[in-house]
Amino acid sequence: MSRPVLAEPRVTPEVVAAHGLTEEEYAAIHGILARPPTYTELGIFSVMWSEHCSYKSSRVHLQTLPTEGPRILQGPGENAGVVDIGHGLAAVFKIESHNHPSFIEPYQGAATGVGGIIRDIFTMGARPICLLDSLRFGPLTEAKNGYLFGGVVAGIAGYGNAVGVPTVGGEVAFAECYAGNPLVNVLCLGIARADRIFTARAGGLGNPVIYVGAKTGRDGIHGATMASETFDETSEERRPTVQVGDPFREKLLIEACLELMETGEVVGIQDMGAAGLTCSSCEMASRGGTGIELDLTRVPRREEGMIPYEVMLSESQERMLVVVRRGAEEAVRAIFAKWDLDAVVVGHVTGDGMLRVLEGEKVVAEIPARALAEGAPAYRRPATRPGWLDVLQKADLSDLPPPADWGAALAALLASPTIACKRDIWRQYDHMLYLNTIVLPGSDAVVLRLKGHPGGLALAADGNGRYCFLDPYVGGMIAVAEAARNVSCAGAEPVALTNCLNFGDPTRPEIMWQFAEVVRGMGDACRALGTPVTGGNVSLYNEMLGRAIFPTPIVGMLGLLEHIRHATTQWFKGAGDLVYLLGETHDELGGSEYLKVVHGREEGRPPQLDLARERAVQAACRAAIRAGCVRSAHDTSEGGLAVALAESCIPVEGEPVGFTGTLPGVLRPEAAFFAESQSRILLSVRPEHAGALEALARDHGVPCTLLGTTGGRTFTLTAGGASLQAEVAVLAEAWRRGLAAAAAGNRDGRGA
Amino acid sequence: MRFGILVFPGSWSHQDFRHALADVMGFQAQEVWHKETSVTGHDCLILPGGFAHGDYLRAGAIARFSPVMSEVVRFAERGGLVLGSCNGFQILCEAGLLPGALLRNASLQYRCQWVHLRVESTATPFTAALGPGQVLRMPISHGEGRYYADPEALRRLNGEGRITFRYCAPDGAPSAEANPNGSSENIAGVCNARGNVLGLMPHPERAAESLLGSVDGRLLFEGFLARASR
Amino acid sequence: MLQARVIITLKRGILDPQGDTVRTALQSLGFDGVADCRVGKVILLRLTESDRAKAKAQVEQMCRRLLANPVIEDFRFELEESP
Amino acid sequence: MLQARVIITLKRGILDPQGDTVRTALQSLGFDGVADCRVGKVILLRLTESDRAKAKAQVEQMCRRLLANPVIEDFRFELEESP
Ligand SMILES: Nc1ncnc2c1ncn2[C@@H]1O[C@H](COP(=O)(O)OP(=O)(O)O)[C@@H](O)[C@H]1O
Ligand SMILES: [Mg+2]
Repeated sequence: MSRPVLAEPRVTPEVVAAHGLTEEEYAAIHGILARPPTYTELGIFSVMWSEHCSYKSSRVHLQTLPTEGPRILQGPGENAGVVDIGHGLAAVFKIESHNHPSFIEPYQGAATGVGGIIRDIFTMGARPICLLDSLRFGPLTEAKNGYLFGGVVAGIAGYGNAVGVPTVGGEVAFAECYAGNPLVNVLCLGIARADRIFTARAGGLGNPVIYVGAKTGRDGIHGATMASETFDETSEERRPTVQVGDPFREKLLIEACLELMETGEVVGIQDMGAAGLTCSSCEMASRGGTGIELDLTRVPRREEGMIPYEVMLSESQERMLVVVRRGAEEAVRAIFAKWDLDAVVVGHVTGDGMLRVLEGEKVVAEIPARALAEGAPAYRRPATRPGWLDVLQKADLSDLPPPADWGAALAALLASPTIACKRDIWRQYDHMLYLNTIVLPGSDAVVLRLKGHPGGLALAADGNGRYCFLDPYVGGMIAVAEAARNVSCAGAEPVALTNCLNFGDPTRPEIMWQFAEVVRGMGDACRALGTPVTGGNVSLYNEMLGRAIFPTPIVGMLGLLEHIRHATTQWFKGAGDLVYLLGETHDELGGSEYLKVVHGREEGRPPQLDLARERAVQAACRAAIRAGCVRSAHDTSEGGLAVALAESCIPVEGEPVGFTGTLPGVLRPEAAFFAESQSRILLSVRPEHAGALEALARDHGVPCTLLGTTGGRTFTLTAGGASLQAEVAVLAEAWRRGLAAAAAGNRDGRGA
Repeated sequence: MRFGILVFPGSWSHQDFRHALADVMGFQAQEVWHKETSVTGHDCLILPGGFAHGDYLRAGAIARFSPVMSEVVRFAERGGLVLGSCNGFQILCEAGLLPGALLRNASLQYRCQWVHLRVESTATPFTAALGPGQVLRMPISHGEGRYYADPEALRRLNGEGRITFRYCAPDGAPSAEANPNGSSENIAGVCNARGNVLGLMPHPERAAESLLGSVDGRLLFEGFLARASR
Repeated sequence: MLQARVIITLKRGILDPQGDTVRTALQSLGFDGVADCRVGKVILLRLTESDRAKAKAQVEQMCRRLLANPVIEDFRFELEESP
Repeated sequence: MLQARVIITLKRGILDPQGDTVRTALQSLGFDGVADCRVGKVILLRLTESDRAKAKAQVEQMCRRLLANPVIEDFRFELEESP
């Protein structure tokens, strides 16, 4: 059944505009080619020079982040970062967003997000061993948000479980600004041999370029680029479509690719993610300093009548492009046949630096690969501090009406969906596969042991959008510091991070200012804490009807444990232990969860952060853990000291442990209980280790305050002349059922 | 004792079984690709967890036609030991080696969590060394684990002592709250009439090291092996 | 071309939580006229066989061997001219 | 009593991995006369409404609001006398 070949539309100024290219960008393209681009070439440029692929608005800022360190084997620039974790092993990890697709179709959007980030990891030669998800939604009281939340979690579960990569942790928060634009960021980590990392480079003249995996359909071709008037009677069929994930095929692809890598025949390999065949081919050529010639008639297709433009721009899932040594074609085919997958030679490596695309005999595109991959313009967009920030920051928080019952206020905080137990989420995820998870989700960081390594890894994802909204520089620092602190509480040394920067429209100066400030804050924190950035992802245009989300950087922190016996959890281990606070509490209620949940206000200045203090507190915590005197370690974050203490009392399952204590000092009670001052960690120790802990803290120059004792059935914290009291069982109930209670009555439909 | 661990496209617990059986317990364990047509050289076959063929259509429905499966049936008929966990249990039911079927969890959600199991019957070599009523702790991880058999079949299974495990509370009571997926009569595992084929939804391989929270999974293997080697 | 439309449903008497959930959800949207709801699978097969009787026999076989599990499911199917 | 039989399938052009896998499985069982296979959902609704026109309007609404996801799915339905 052959269709008449469709004439390609003419490239008019309207068509250029519909591709999201400015006049200057079009002129630059014209200059590069020394002629006007064809329609296919225009499409190729438009995706490669899109914000998503080129980082044109963010690049100048990202370049300021520290990316080097003794453990870094691969920083930003490849599909994922690589960190030397000793004993011949490397950790390969990266985080990526799938926000917009998840809003359109939550299940498939989230599922394909998982599939995409997993490919980035095994592309590097690593076996993916875990996932973490960072999610943001509007309040669960709205049916639509409940629908998105349920669909996204089910989609992550549906894909991750089936593909066989356990989802071992993550985080989720709820706020109004995410109602029209939820965030779905997924981190994947894999383990590779440190001496056998693969890169996405095309080398060796004449080497075959092989397409492996699923067939190509019209999935995900960018809507804006499909101006309808240029199409004929088949345009309904050409509509951009939602991508559907196939975790089964991805599982086969993982196994087949890892098996292929064992043969020593692979020269370069890259997944087909955003911009599919276009991006993978020109990036491999550009990085390898070579060219690639493709014949599109050989590309396996799922749909009829696809034009070159569509084949090049399709974002069909579960596909890879591999360059192997000449002569290895049969070996490749045999391995993929074993896994029931197609492997087709679609082109070869050339020496002329061009991405040349043929449809049979006809050349449909011919572009210098480097111009596509690295030649996109970089913008230093105007950035202005918004005037409204002063009003927010200067909010008077000195005279808050105290709640009738401090214990009830604590219960309300524990039940608020952002703080409540997330078991309802993670029990939908296989989080134990591969027998590595020795600290299950629920504690500050997940801990994985590694077979063939005496130690292990700790991982945590963090990012407080409200802090960044109220002070992006401080918020950026805190995102890094808190992620590192979580990892330190688990007994691991933070060594490197990946990040996903979720922001609004970068052409608005206030958004660009938020972006620049957050990145500046992150960079300062990274340098202070010795945790370089190994890569990440930027997601811009997160807005609904001109209203941007909170600036939301998500930091995925990797920590290294020398020995797994150091793995530590946040829960009190029984009665009679002493509870200490490392660090200090200040009157900092701005941007706090208390202010939001109890007073319905989101304003003030977020807590300040002293990086030297942060570093010392974390070092002291790790030293105490290594010295063997720590029974539990938990950082204080959203909800402050009272929430952190209560969280330590309440295990995910089983009997809670009570606590009685006092925070000495002169703070007013709300600040003592709920201020979110940074650089604080709660440690519980046996009484006989109290002296050792106090000495250690002194050595590190860190304030160390005895708060109280574990045990009993009640939770009592006194401070500032007030007493906060509650039954631990009541607090446990509030915390454990919070999420379900908020989501109840909310399962009706799509809420549309 | 030599274990053969079947690998279907989409299996994912085979590595874990190999680790538990070989690295932790010290047995011989070898993977068997689903396209193989012989299973000789193995004393016990393991059908591991995962999503064979994506679990598309029904869990286990396509895998049961894999070339190796006719050999598994013959092996079982000759009295060879076969254990299916999770997806492996689903495949054994689809293949007719075990009665009943596994339906979507009553919650309609996937469940990965620790559960308690009460040993109901010691009529299979896998539980022969355990005491009836003994409570084990192991993880589950599945979306389709709701055991169903028609009333007549259930009567027979009960009568013949072929219900091997029931989900229970830590004290051994098979309560509704302890049933993670809505299985009939809290059934977590059943065996065939001869007792040499066992299927269970929980993952014994995930409970083989104290570092991971339980070593109860080892009891299924170490018990009968101790006897066999005597 | 012939198309078979195979409909597979859980046997009567087997709990169908999905059906119940859909019914509850419809209810909470204000659709209270649903007395019962069952959710099943539909499988659309485009067949190269053009002889109806032969096609029917084939599909019957496919259902028995693979598509439906007789322990839990009933099936029925119709043949129609494929669109 | 009226029963609505709602059939929900993935839109044309959208990948149906389940359908593809079932087709391959049928093929390897020797059923090579299947040119295409798509897997969808069927929802059987027993309605208290006895007026056909009203029932039809109701079911149409249910499909649009809840049962089908218009971004990726098509639906159609038939009304029949309930068995
Ligand atoms: N979406 C999620 N998926 C999986 N695990 C989650 C998710 N959200 C939270 N968790 C787990 O819940 C625990 C608490 O998370 P969080 O409240 O973000 O901790 P913290 O405040 O210490 O950063 C962590 O162990 C985390 O891994
Ligand atoms: Mg924490």
